Amino acid sequence: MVAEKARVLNMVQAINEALDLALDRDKRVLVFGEDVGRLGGVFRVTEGLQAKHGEARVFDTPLAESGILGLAIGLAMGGMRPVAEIQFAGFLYPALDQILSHLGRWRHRSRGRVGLPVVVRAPYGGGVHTPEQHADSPEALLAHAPGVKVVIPSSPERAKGLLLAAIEGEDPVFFLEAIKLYRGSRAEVPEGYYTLPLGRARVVREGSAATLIGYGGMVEVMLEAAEVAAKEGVEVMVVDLETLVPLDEDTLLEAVRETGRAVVVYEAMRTGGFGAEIAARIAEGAIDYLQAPVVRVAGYDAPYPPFSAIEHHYRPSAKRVLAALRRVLTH
Amino acid sequence: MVAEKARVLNMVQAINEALDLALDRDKRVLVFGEDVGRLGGVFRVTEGLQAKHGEARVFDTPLAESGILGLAIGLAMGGMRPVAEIQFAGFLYPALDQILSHLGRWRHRSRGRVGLPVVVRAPYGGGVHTPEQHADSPEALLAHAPGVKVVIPSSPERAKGLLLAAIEGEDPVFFLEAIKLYRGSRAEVPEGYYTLPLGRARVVREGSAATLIGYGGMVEVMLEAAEVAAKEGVEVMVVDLETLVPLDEDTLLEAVRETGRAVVVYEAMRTGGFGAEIAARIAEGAIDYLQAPVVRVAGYDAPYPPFSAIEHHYRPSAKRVLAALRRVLTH
Amino acid sequence: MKPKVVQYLDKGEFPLGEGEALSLYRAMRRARFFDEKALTLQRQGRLGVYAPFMGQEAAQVGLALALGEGDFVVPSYRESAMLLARGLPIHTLLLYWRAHPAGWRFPEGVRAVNPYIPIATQIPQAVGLALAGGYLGEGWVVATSIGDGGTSEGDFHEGLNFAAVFRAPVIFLVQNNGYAISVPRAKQMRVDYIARRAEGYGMPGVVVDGNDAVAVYIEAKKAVERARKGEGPTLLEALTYRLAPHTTSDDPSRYRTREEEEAWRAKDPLLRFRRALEERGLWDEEQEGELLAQLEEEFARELALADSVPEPQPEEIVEHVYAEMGPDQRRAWEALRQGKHVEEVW
Amino acid sequence: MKPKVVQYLDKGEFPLGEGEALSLYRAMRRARFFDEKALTLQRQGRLGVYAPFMGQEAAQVGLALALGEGDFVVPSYRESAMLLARGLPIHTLLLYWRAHPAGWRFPEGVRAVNPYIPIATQIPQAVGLALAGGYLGEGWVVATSIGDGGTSEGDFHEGLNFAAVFRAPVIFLVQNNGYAISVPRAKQMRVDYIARRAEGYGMPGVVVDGNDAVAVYIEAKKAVERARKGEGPTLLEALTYRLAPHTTSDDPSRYRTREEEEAWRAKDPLLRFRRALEERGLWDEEQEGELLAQLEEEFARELALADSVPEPQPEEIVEHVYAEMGPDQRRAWEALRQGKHVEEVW
Ligand SMILES: Cc1ncc(C[n+]2csc(CCOP(=O)(O)OP(=O)(O)O)c2C)c(N)n1
Ligand SMILES: Cc1ncc(C[n+]2csc(CCOP(=O)(O)OP(=O)(O)O)c2C)c(N)n1
Ligand SMILES: [Mg+2]
Ligand SMILES: [Mg+2]
Repeated sequence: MVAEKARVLNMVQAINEALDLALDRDKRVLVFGEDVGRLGGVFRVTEGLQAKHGEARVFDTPLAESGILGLAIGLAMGGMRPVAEIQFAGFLYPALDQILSHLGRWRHRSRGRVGLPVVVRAPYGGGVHTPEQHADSPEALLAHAPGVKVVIPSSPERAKGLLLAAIEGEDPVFFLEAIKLYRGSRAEVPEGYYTLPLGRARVVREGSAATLIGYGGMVEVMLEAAEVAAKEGVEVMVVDLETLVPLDEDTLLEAVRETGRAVVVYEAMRTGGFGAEIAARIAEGAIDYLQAPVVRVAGYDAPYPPFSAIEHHYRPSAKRVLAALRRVLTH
Repeated sequence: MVAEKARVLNMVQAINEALDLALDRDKRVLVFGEDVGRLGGVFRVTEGLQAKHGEARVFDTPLAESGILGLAIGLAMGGMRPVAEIQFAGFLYPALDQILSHLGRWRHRSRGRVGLPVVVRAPYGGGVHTPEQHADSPEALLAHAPGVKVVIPSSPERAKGLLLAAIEGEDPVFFLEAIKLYRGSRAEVPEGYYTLPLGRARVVREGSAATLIGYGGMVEVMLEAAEVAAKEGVEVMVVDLETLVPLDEDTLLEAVRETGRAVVVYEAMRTGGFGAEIAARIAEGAIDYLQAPVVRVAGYDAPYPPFSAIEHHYRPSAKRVLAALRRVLTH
Repeated sequence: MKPKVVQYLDKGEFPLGEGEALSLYRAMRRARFFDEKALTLQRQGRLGVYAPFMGQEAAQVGLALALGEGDFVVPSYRESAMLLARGLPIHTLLLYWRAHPAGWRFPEGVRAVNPYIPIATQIPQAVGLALAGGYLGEGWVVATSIGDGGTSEGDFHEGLNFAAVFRAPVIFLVQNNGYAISVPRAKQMRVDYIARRAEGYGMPGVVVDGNDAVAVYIEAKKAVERARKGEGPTLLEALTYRLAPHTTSDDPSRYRTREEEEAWRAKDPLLRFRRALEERGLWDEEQEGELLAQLEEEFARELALADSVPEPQPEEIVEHVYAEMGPDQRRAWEALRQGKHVEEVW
Repeated sequence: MKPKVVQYLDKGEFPLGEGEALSLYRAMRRARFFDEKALTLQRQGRLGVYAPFMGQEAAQVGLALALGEGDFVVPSYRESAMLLARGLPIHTLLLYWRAHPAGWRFPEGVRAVNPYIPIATQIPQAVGLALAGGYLGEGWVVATSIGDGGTSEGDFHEGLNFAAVFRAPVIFLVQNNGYAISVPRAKQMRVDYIARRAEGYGMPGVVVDGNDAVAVYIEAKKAVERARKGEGPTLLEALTYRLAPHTTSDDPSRYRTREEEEAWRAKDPLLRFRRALEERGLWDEEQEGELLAQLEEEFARELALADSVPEPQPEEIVEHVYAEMGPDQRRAWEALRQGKHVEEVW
């Protein structure tokens, strides 16, 4: 599955490579969105793809997200494999009707006849002083849409393999990319084509004192907290969910049962965030093992603040994760 | 607070009366939406209001939900008190951008200068063989929108008072009305103007064996289950949340602490539904009291099925609640 | 500048071959027959909520027959006539309106997708489907349909603009029947004709007498030809009227007058077309009788077929959510298959 | 039919009073001054991401000055010039671009709302705001602004249609600067002028040379007058160009040529207007020098004011979510106020 050679890439480069490989491999793959063509995307994720694969397969759309999703759905109906980019995850909102009413329902409403292999990529999350409404984390909205999958990678090498798997798959997938990791996360990425399975959570650090659970941009935050805790002699387990839907409940529950203590970390607004679903699954499936409250570390119940001097108070930090950890450990 | 006389009304009549009183009381109140004028709404909730209050204050809009929400926001900005109807809750989706990006953010982004006293009413939920996509329960999406309130009444007299409070208030409120209750729920409703406070959960039945928690159309289902359980000698408590946001966590946790066992009931798709938030709050705030898993009874992870012969399997029933109850009681 | 309304029948023009004309009439008659039967079945409790199309047969069938075999229709909920004309079996359509899952799976080979309920969402999807045909070298044309009310939605705008920009081979049929449920045209928009919007997208906009089957058919043919030649989309507005309620749950007497209904009944597209055929000696009472007998027989057969389909099973609720069932669906499926709910089998 | 592009300056026409003309020039000059300062501050790390408007002053200021005192502007992110012309204090605008909460609370009395980031969402809101003025008997007019790119969004369509249906007193200014970030007009739409869409809504559509301050001002005045007389909305398209990057994060050399930029620089609306004033003896080098000195002084004062505003406090994050703080915000607020996070104080 994994190619031989590897080089250090950041997330932008890894995703760019995945798109390039997918375009090479399958003529039905199309890449489109606002500014993805000549400009190569506002984050340069699609840089060079139009020049290489042509304007027919990598193209700019008019500024209309519902149109972009509708176009993707229709193309997939007709047999193509569209990979659409939405410029920022907060701009998925105008497309939510297409997503909630259609993207995830066509297979069900056509009783299996019309499946939609659509991938929608969008940068999400905060931490890098983006303008107002550019730092939203809407994964919970997507996870509550029937029939779609939601994947959020935490590193370049995972991103590449997961994206290729998403494009290969038969179902619609939202692929959310933490803006903070675009250039902030660098790692060895295998060359060539490889896929990583969707629907599997990963234990990215072992530990028996407690279990930290999160995904995407929060994985490095959890690992940082775990590092600090380890210096104090406390070894905590860290779980990267990677795929939110379909959720790998088995791995999640196993990880919590092992330690009996769980902290759930996400950067969206706390109420109604996907961390609620994680906590709910734990409260049902691991109750007999729990020795402490399931604590959520999340954005506050307010919009992500566009106020750069204080925005870091909103997005969960290692310090906040450690405070939560202290709470579950001293309970 | 409560007027003297009361008559038996159904939910449609009670809400109609509330709207009529609000229009009488405050000239800034406007009622609009698709077919709310001459037709009186597809469920007749606005029947007679245009004839009485005039076409300027009760009017039809073009068929465009984002436009309706945008219009409401602008009217509220300018000092009016719009009460918009969305014909079915599943048709809120085209308006989600206005809701997520704006309705709940204006107060925050204007640092308190521009508050939006907008009420959005929409019928939701299943159980009455509506056509495809007419039975959605999108409360979790709204509850995850910053800055909005979400209210779901469970009976005519509560609906009237809560709606009048929502219209009086200074914040945007989603007011979801269970279609099943429109004509299926009848109760004594006080005459005249009265309000019931938002943000308070209610214990609607006492019991010490376990706590059933739900809202809207699920309250009668929980009460039915409680009734059956009582016949078997098991007295369970039933909590009607009524307001999902802001959530009355104190009442919720108190109710669970008293019994140590919780079943959460909602008709939306299970994953990412608002019941996850309830379970998560319990898992954090009542963990030391819990003697059993927190079990969710909800729609399955699929679209609400438009297949009338089998749709009743999707929507939680007293039978399913009882099964969940058995599980938490025998744990 | 007022767009002209394309009209043939009243002007006595009839530029159709006999075969074409008869196919068109038969398909319209068959559709009307279905609509009447469906309304009856619904009253008997043998269908669910039903959206009749009576009065709009010329628009729907005229467009459907203008398409080629490989072309697609992307219909809204009111397009049963269009679906029938595209070859959707009657029993499938009955099962659809019976809210039976078997009515949701259209047979392979039928170049039509399931009807859309959320208004206007089909518009950008139709554009994507049309472009897919180009990528795959199959060059199919797509015809999609929307009501006057639906043109107020954002998706209508986004879809038309996309179609123009990408020169997609799409025909956007607007069946302007004057009402969005109860809301009359004048409260939906401040223009006389929706086709006035076409110019703003850079595509041709054509207004036809939607109760004139010849006009719809001819103009639809032209639009299909343009699309097939790579000249892009057309907005085709058919002025028409629904002679029945919005759906079987609706009571139109609340929002329109009997006089208005009667005036439009006089313009019934089926009768107008039949009259024209009769005037030209292409149709007579006897043929009509034969056709009705055939239709009666066909319908009885198809109804029996629909009736013979077993009741759906509860576990079908969670089937076809994903290509492969996820763990959450699996758990529910196992339970439902055993006649239980998931709460009973934890 | 090609719409005509309204033009005054190049035709040598100048139907403005001296006072009006000078106010217009001064406001444009002041805006440009701000833009240049802002770009410098941004490079110094003293502002956040900034969206310059250079080149679009005539469109923005021309419209702003055509409004009356009680009228509102509903701007998008690029409308700093419009906001300045409407009386938003410079220090507030600086704080806004500094991503400081104090820049988000516009002072009472300034008839402008906060700029919109999600494209086109302002359009239906502007309609509602305009209608509110009618209900309250205050009859204000609303001017809202959008880019060429933004016209592709569904909200643009829904908003314009609502405005037409309800005859709302709104001016929709489209600043057609030829690009949506990197995407040129021809890839956004298949029409030459966006104003062609106006007819489809039943409202007047006017195209002006957006770099001709006189043309924008005069046509905006007419539109405001129509709105105030109850004649409904106008779509006013200003053909213009942004001479600077999309935002300070953008690199326009990736998608447009230096020649194109130079060609437009020659049509700089500020220089063109100044030349016209000079030709008429209404302005000279000395006056320009004086004005610049004033602007320099004003800006220094305002910058100092902005600098003097204390850093925001963490608890401001959860303030103003509701009129009264809910329990979830309260808990967070108490913690943040103590310099802690909510996790530390359970
Ligand atoms: C997004 C959305 N909003 C509202 C509805 C409810 N609804 C169903 S049909 C209809 C009116 C449609 O009118 P029109 O487009 O003219 O089509 P017609 O029914 O006249 O064929 C409405 C409001 C819906 N199905 N979808
Ligand atoms: C709904 C939405 N989608 C995407 C964006 C990202 N975005 C910001 S500006 C812009 C281009 C806007 O172009 P135009 O409307 O022409 O305005 P201009 O920037 O040229 O003034 C885009 C795509 C956004 N802010 N909102
Ligand atoms: Mg209609
Ligand atoms: Mg532009």
